[in-house]
Amino acid sequence: MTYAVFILFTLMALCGGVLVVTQRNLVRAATALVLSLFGVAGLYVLLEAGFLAAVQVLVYIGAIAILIIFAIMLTRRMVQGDESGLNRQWGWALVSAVVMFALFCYVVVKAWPLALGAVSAPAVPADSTEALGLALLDWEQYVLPFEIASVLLLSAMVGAVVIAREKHDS
Amino acid sequence: MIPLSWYVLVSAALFCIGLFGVLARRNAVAILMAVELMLNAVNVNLVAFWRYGEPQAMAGQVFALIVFTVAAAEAAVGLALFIAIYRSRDTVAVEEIDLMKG
Amino acid sequence: MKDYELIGLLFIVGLALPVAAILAGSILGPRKPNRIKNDTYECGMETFGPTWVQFKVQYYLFALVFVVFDIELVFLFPFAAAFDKLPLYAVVETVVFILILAAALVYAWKRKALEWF
Amino acid sequence: MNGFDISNLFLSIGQVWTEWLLQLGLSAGWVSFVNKLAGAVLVTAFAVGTVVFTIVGERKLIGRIQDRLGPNRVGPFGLLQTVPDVLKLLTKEIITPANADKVLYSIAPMLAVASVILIWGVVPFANGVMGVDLDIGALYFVAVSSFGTLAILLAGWSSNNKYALVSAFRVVAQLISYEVPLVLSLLVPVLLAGTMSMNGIVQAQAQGWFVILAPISMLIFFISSTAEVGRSPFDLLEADSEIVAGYNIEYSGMRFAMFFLGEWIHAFTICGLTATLFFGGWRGPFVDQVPALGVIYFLVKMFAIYFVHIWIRTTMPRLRIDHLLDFNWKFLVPLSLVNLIVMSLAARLTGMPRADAALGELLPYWGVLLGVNVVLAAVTLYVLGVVGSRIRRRQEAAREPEPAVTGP
Repeated sequence: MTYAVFILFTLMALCGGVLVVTQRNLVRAATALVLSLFGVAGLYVLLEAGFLAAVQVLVYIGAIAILIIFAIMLTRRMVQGDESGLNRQWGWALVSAVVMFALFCYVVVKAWPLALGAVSAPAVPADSTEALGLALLDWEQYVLPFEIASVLLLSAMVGAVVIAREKHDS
Repeated sequence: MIPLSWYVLVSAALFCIGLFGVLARRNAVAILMAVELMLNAVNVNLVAFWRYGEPQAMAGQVFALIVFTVAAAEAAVGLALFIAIYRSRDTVAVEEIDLMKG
Repeated sequence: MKDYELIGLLFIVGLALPVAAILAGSILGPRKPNRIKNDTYECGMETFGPTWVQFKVQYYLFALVFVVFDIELVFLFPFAAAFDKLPLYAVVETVVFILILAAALVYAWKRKALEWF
Repeated sequence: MNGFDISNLFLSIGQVWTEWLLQLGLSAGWVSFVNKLAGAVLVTAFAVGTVVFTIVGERKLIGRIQDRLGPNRVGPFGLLQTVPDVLKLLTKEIITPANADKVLYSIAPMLAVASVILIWGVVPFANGVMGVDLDIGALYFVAVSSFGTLAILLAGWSSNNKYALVSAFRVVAQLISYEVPLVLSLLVPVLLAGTMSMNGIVQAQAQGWFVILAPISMLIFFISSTAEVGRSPFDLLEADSEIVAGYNIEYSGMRFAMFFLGEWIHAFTICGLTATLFFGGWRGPFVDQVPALGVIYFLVKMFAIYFVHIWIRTTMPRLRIDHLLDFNWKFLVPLSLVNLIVMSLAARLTGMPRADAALGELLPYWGVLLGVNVVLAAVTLYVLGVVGSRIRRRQEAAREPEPAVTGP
């Protein structure tokens, strides 16, 4: 049962991903991205990281996907037209991606057994969101990344507003 | 439970799809979407290793959260750049915005 | 993980309901398409030009500010869930976090990114 | 088989049902699956069934408020009005515009319904009577809602209609804007309860509802959730008295009905959430002895809040989109940020007694939180007054005619 669900979410993530990189119509590609991200959220649930699954849906599907669709609408002209969405070097890109995947497979299979069954992992904390909150705000753990995240967001917003704002003559 | 290696393989496949997209797409926004795929592959890895490594320490989840933050910041600034480029050059095809090539 | 089984089933049922309703509607309803009926509905005017027109950058700016705050909320949820076990200094850290993002809001406000022209 | 114990009705029914399934010869795994499927179907049926009543109820009520009768032809007092309405929608032709993006066009209405039904998975009807008590319940609600936004954007884009697209963009701008104060005010009950689980939040309100401890958060949540549903005075997307329709202009028949259904479910769903988060959910007298009473208390609270919703809907004029966004970003968001900071500091400094502490221990805590809220409200009103009068003075100065220039 778990395997079936795993395969379902994997297929969603990978098929969505393939559609993202091959669809010519960009809004459709963005929808495929949503599908793929939803599959990844499902994988998080299987990994017992429910918090991250919800965050994935909230941030990626609720915010970033919408931002991307808005940006597609703002840069319209490329989307129509007969030309393919891929550039001239797509053959080489395919080769390098496949080679890369083969390398990954080699390394992974070397390092960890693919065999099913008898897999065990330590238990997750009973309330992992609370544990996450404690770890994030603990003086000796991740409080610096936590604060830097807000500075990063501030600078991203300042930068993006400066870049995207239209210059008003007058 | 599903072995760790399966998750790592899924993540590798997702990463390579994203890599292909980054190398092969013409549209800058599409390239950004492919980058998001790659970031997601990284996140799957982080969470999988958190789960099978040391779930009591929340390092994997904290890292994943930071990756989310970076992804959002990158999308916001990147898309703003594309919009600005589109406004002045009227295109977001990456071959046509290589001004720096001299 | 067990908890989410019901959520998955609910999603399936929640999708099955509209699918069933739309199927029933398409069986019970008439099906006589013609060119005028399938045309874009603009109160009788003929459409001209491409539909997928270009939009104002203002929409993007709102989405941008929203994305920044969305991420902030993501960080605040673990804080709120762990609140009853946090010491005072942790709360102060979060206040600093919120204030930095409030500065982002103030900046967007001053640069008129929040105006609807 | 155990005796049918009335004090915990739902547990008993569940036991009898499970034992019956086991006697049929199903294995334990299948029984759990069937139970969960039954739970999902029940939750969906509740959500859809309630719509049938709220549509008639709301139409009658709006009629009364506007000094007319409302539906009164079908059935006694027009109570069966929804039946012919549904039949009419069922027998309408489902039109797919020739230029539409067919796939996305047909997915969008389904997503719109599924996203609101999913919310009901975590709403507690009574102690333990809920779809599933997720430990991230509150965040789950926020995450699932974002599907609805996506559905609207897809509907507007795939229709291939300029007006649908413009409307979708405006609606999405409104929805994502109001999501920020919504979630910021939602965080206050979460941090007062110290948990994101919906049932945990209700249990933390054993001694006092959070509306007493955090009235400002309740108000912000109420206002922004009204905007999330897109009801008057925030119904720019519909504006049925002004424009043809919104993002769903190209939809017809059952597909259109699905958007409609999703919107109606959403309307009382957020009332249920307000009841759960701020008004003690299923809490009420004797609920610890007879948990079944919780359902009644919950429904009564939910419909009471729904009544206020309808009341506002019928009495408030519609906002303009720039006012709407200004109100959100320049008033609600700063206020909810300040509110969150103040509430978390106040709750931490007063020491947060456990929910089951004695009343004498709780009273100072409540007093401090309520006092903080009152002070914050007073300061907000004062600042609003100062800013408002300054703006008014500036406008009046701008309107003053130039002194006439008299030539020599």
